[in-house]
Amino acid sequence: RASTVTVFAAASLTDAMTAIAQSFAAATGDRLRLSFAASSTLARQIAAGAPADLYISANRRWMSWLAWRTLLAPDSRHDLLTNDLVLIAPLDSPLGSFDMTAKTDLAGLLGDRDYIAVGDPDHVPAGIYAKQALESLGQWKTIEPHLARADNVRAALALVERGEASLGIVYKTDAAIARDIKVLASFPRDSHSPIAYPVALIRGHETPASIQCLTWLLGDEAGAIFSRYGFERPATDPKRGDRKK
Amino acid sequence: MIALTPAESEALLLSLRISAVAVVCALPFAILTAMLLAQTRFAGGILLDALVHLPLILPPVAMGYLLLVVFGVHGPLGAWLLKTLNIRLVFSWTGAALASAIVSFPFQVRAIRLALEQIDLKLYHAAATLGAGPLGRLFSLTLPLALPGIIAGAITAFVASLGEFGAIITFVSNVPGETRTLPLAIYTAIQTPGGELAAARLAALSIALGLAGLLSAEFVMRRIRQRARA
Amino acid sequence: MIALTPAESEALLLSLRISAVAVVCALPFAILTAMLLAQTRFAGGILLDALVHLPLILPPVAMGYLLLVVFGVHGPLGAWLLKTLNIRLVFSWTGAALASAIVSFPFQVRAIRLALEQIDLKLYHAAATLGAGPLGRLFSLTLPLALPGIIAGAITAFVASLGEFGAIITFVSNVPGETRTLPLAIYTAIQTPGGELAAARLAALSIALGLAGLLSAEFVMRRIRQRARA
Amino acid sequence: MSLAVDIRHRVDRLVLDAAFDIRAPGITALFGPSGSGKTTIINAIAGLLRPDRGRIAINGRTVFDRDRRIDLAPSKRRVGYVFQDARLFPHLTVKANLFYGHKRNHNSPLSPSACAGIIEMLGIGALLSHRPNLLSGGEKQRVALGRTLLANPEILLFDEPLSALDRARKNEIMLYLEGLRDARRLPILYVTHAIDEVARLADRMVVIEAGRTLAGGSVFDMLGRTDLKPLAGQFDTGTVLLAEVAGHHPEGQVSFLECAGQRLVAPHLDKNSGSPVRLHIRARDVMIARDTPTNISANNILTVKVADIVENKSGVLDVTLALGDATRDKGRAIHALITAYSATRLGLAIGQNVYAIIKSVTVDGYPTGLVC
Amino acid sequence: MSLAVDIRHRVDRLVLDAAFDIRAPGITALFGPSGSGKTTIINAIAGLLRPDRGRIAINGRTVFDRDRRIDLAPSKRRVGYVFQDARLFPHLTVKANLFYGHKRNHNSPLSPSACAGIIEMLGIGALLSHRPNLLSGGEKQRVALGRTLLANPEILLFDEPLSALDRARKNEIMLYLEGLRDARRLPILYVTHAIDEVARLADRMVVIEAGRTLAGGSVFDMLGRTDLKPLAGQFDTGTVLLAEVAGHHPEGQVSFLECAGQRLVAPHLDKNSGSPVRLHIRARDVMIARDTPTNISANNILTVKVADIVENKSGVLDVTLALGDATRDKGRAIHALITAYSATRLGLAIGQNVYAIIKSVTVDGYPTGLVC
Ligand SMILES: Nc1ncnc2c1ncn2[C@@H]1O[C@H](COP(=O)(O)OP(=O)(O)OP(=O)(O)O)[C@@H](O)[C@H]1O
Ligand SMILES: Nc1ncnc2c1ncn2[C@@H]1O[C@H](COP(=O)(O)OP(=O)(O)OP(=O)(O)O)[C@@H](O)[C@H]1O
Ligand SMILES: [Mg+2]
Ligand SMILES: [Mg+2]
Repeated sequence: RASTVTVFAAASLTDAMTAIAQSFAAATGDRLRLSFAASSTLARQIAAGAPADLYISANRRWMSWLAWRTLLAPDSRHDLLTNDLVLIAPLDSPLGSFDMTAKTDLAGLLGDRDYIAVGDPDHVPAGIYAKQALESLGQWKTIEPHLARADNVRAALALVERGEASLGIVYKTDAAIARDIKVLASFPRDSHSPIAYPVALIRGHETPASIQCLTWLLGDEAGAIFSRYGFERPATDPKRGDRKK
Repeated sequence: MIALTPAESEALLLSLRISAVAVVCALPFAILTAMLLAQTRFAGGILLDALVHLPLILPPVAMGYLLLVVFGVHGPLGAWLLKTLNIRLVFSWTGAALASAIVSFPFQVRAIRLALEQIDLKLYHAAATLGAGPLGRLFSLTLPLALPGIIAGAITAFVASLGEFGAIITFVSNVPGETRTLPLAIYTAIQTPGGELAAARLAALSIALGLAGLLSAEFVMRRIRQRARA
Repeated sequence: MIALTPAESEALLLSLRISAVAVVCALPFAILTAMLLAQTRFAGGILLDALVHLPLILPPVAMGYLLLVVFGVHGPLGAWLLKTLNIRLVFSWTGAALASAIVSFPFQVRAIRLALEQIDLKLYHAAATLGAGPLGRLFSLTLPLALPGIIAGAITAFVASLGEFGAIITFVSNVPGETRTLPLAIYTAIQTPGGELAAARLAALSIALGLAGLLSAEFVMRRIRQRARA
Repeated sequence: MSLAVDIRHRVDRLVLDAAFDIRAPGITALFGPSGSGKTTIINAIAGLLRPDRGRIAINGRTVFDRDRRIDLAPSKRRVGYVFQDARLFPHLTVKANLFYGHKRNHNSPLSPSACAGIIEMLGIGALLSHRPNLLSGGEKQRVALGRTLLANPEILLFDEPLSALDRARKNEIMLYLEGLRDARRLPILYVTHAIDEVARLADRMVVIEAGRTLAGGSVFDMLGRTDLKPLAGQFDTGTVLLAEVAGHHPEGQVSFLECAGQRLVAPHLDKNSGSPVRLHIRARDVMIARDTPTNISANNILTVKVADIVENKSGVLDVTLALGDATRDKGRAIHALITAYSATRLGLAIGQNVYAIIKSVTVDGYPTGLVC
Repeated sequence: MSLAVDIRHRVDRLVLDAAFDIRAPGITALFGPSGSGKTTIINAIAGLLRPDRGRIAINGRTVFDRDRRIDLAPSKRRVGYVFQDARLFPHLTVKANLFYGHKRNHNSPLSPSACAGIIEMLGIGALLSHRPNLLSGGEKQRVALGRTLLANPEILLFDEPLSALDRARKNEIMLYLEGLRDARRLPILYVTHAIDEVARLADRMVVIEAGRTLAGGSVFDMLGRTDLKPLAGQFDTGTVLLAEVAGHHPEGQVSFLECAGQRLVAPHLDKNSGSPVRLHIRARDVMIARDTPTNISANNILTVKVADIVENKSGVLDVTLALGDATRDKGRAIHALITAYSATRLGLAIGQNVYAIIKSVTVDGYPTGLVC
């Protein structure tokens, strides 16, 4: 008898998870019920008793926030995916691609009245990573006044697509599919803490179906779908315990 | 237009249901509140007024969060509802309707109050001497005379419900078939790279639904006005 | 209450400025639109009505995106504004005011229209025989008699502007000191783990501002009504 | 069958201090200049205004008593109020307006035929499906009147109910009100500026000036009083007399009446012999002769005695003419308004026995009221 | 100085077909039962209603002509309209209401002293700072009247402007309107149900019945016509005569008038010898004698000839009495209303020479109007 597993997933996973749900249903006969919203929103809903079985966050903060409230099933938390941060510009930008180092004068690439679109560094995961990267590259102080803080990565991307912002910092996955933009440079992986999409079972929801779903998500079949959308698995083998956090 | 996808028609019907239920259920309360507010003598008036407008003053996300805190299964009202009536609002379309109702409540109250305040008190005097008590006056004068305001309020609330996003997604999340209304579907589509076309289709659906609501309200209003002039 | 942090007072003043400018600038257009709509003869009425309500029907995010497309530097209107007047709306508080004005426009129009439709046409007849032309009647009758509706509409719009989030953040993004209004600040706080207290403080500020608006509107309304009864 | 009012109220410039007590059924005219407080008094009786002090009792029921904290809701007072403005319900048809009170009267609803009669009398049968706001001024007033009459109240308060009506319609409605007064024995309070209506309909009269009840009493007395100076010019001085039908002309042309031992001829009255009627004789219509006039069209030649001569206004005298024996028929007098010029010419003096000449067509015999 | 109306209009039950042409200044009474279309006609003249067909010209200016597609805006027609309902602006003070039109009249604004005079005449000086909705019915009507008069229009349209006023105030206002008629030479269209007002004020009269102009002409003729059957009961039959002041009593008690070769005595008129006055003599006030009466208070004993006898209503006859020579004074006749009973008693017949006896106090001499 088919069962339904409810997955709360960060909004940036919308297309990937929708594809995953189809394959999962085909493979197991079970259905995935998906809810996409900001990671923070989902976390708060879970804390308020929303009946989610699995939670996939776009960053570690909100996963940890739930963990501290002992709302996660013990030992069920894994880093599911990773991503990269890239610098983008509108297609008609005069800038060409380059290598990002500590010497790059990002502010110099911007005009006086120009903006660089990012997720809000106060709460949007991509923005938080961007801030770390800019800090470690020593650019934060000069760039900060030029930040256009969007409330999610897609909104930041839209600002660049529309030519409002002459630069933008987004995930590689978003940049890969977007039109009207070009990737100027990737941020060095060590310029920010590793980008991770952690997944976990919600405490009290450790049903066979949801455990099966978690396992499936960590498996190769799912990995192939994720990579189709530009996501990568974290560096270490998911089968080994050290991806556990 | 190309036929609707199942997801689209699901979102459309859900939006319609949630908005309609929200408006209809809130209406009696809106009328009551407007009547209380229209009586200037009522001392707590300004507090009630502020309470009614709260969903407008606060950003929808904050409103949704507040609802989550109050009506979540661990919240004071939510726990009580779950225990005594076994009603769980979070994550269900009824919760979305509640959020819509609360967020669009001020529109209803404002319009009805405005209409109530325009009613000539002398008509009440005439009705009273003809033997109509407070309840009789309510049904024979107040409600029919405030009807344009009631309709205007209801339609604004309906239309606003159709567009309500922040409070719903924060309160009841974004579950297809249960709480994914048109605006949430639009949001979801926008989150998908290349989802602009899907979003535009959904927006067109929204507009069509809103237009249908506006049109029917206009139609009813014209009939009322014509009748009053005949 | 503990003193406001600089960021808080910045957001507060910005919200106040944006909402006030949005309401005041939109008011003449709202009155004009309401007058057009109140004349049932006007054929394109229903289309204009739909257009006015669009910001309510569409989710704010979609509205913000639409604004971006139209008023962005590559948008038809945005390009023109930039070229001829050197005005750039995106990322500036004027853009936020525009978004607020458009999103709260339907509230103003609805209320004013309702008030206009309640005015007794016979008074216009009296005014006309006393030599008042269309413009004279507008200023001596229409506007003063619709004043309760105008105030009600303006205050609803003001309060709604205070809470406007989705369209602003999408259109002009969240730039501290320029476009980070109270709702955006609240949103940021809520999205931050442990930001509840900061969010609550900001929400209290919002509510205080909204309450001040409601109170002053109530005060003006009572004076009008008293005068009319004296 | 009674209405007792004793109220004090202050609002803005108006200081109301009104007291009157009506102990019999019938019509009481409330008379006074514009702005004197008539509507305010009626509002207090209906319960639409709470007076600062005093009490009001309708048919023995105390509906308001400040000291005993009684203040019955207007809807419970069972008053019928025809407002000075028609005050129709704009959203209801004429028919729904008319039956608004009728439908809410569960104690003593009028019969359908009585309702139909009222609607026919008011000539508004063709308007039933219309909305009020396009009606003509007189049509509105008639619908308002009908709405109140159909509710079949226990007391009627009329604030200038006939001001917008033409005389033919007015006559018809007054006939109906007379019937109501006689048949239903309702107390009726009636505000009007038309002395015709007062003289014809009213049994009693209360005169208001600047918020105060200046005088009150039977119309028979009040219309003859010349001391009500503030009312000068307000109404025709005249007399209302009680008479009895003595017989009719065989061809029905005129009726013969008996009053204070004198025979009077009036236009035909549709009343049996022996019925009481009231006669309104205006002072302006009474001629005085010292010789018996002969071959004159006037049918009424009364032998009277000059009881008093008062200057009414410059050049015009008000002559009081006693009918019959001054002791037996105390107060039975008529008034004549003549110029000082003719009084001098006639050598008129108090105590003289003279003839009062009155044309039949100027004698208004009510309630049948032919010429008015 | 003129008003030409010729319009056809159909709305609901009302089929309007009105035509009249007033070529001289003065007051024209619009007379007709409730619902006959009086207000509708006035609305058309003011431009508040667009007739289906026809034309309207005010003082020679064509303000409406369907065929020539002329339709002047109401605000440009310079009409002064006193509405049947007061229609005051609720948000303005009485003062602002009063000066609403005055302030907008840039061509010929009234002088401040004239404005003050009107306000004093209307007795509304104490109300200036008030808002309209608490005014009494009569106060509202006076403010509405003042508002129109202060605007100093070129034509006045009055829709029952005095219906809610007491007689003293009415007299005062009518005096003012008479002055206006004589001094300003305005055309005035005046709707009323009160025949007193018509007889006193109007020069011409237009009778409307069910939307059609039934008759129109000088008041002198119209008030004497007995053929206007639909108006039976609408107004007192009577006569308005043009007379001339011949002299005054030395003590000022009465005035002597000359009319059709006969001498008349009327209450004192404040007019120089030789001035024309109009006399309203009601048929009900005229007595007929076959012998010369002696020693009678009535001052007017006219020698007349019975020209016609018509049954007015059951038992009452309308007797036409020709004054003077029938050929020279064509149409100079008065009417007497007497009972058939007395006609029989007197043996009255057409062609007889008889005496018409009229009390001075019943002769209303206008425009000074003492007794009315
Ligand atoms: N609520 C009020 N506040 C202030 N003044 C009032 C109020 N009600 C009545 N008045 C004033 O009191 C006076 C009496 O008013 P009321 O309506 O009783 O007069 P009325 O005798 O009915 O006059 P009319 O014959 O003109 O209708 C008026 O001058 C009116 O302006
Ligand atoms: N716009 C309209 N639609 C329908 N019927 C109308 C309209 N205007 C007037 N009538 C009707 O036409 C008739 C004449 O109306 P009008 O107001 O001219 O009468 P009136 O002579 O002024 O009567 P009153 O003396 O009662 O004021 C009435 O029966 C009225 O109901
Ligand atoms: Mg009154
Ligand atoms: Mg009329």
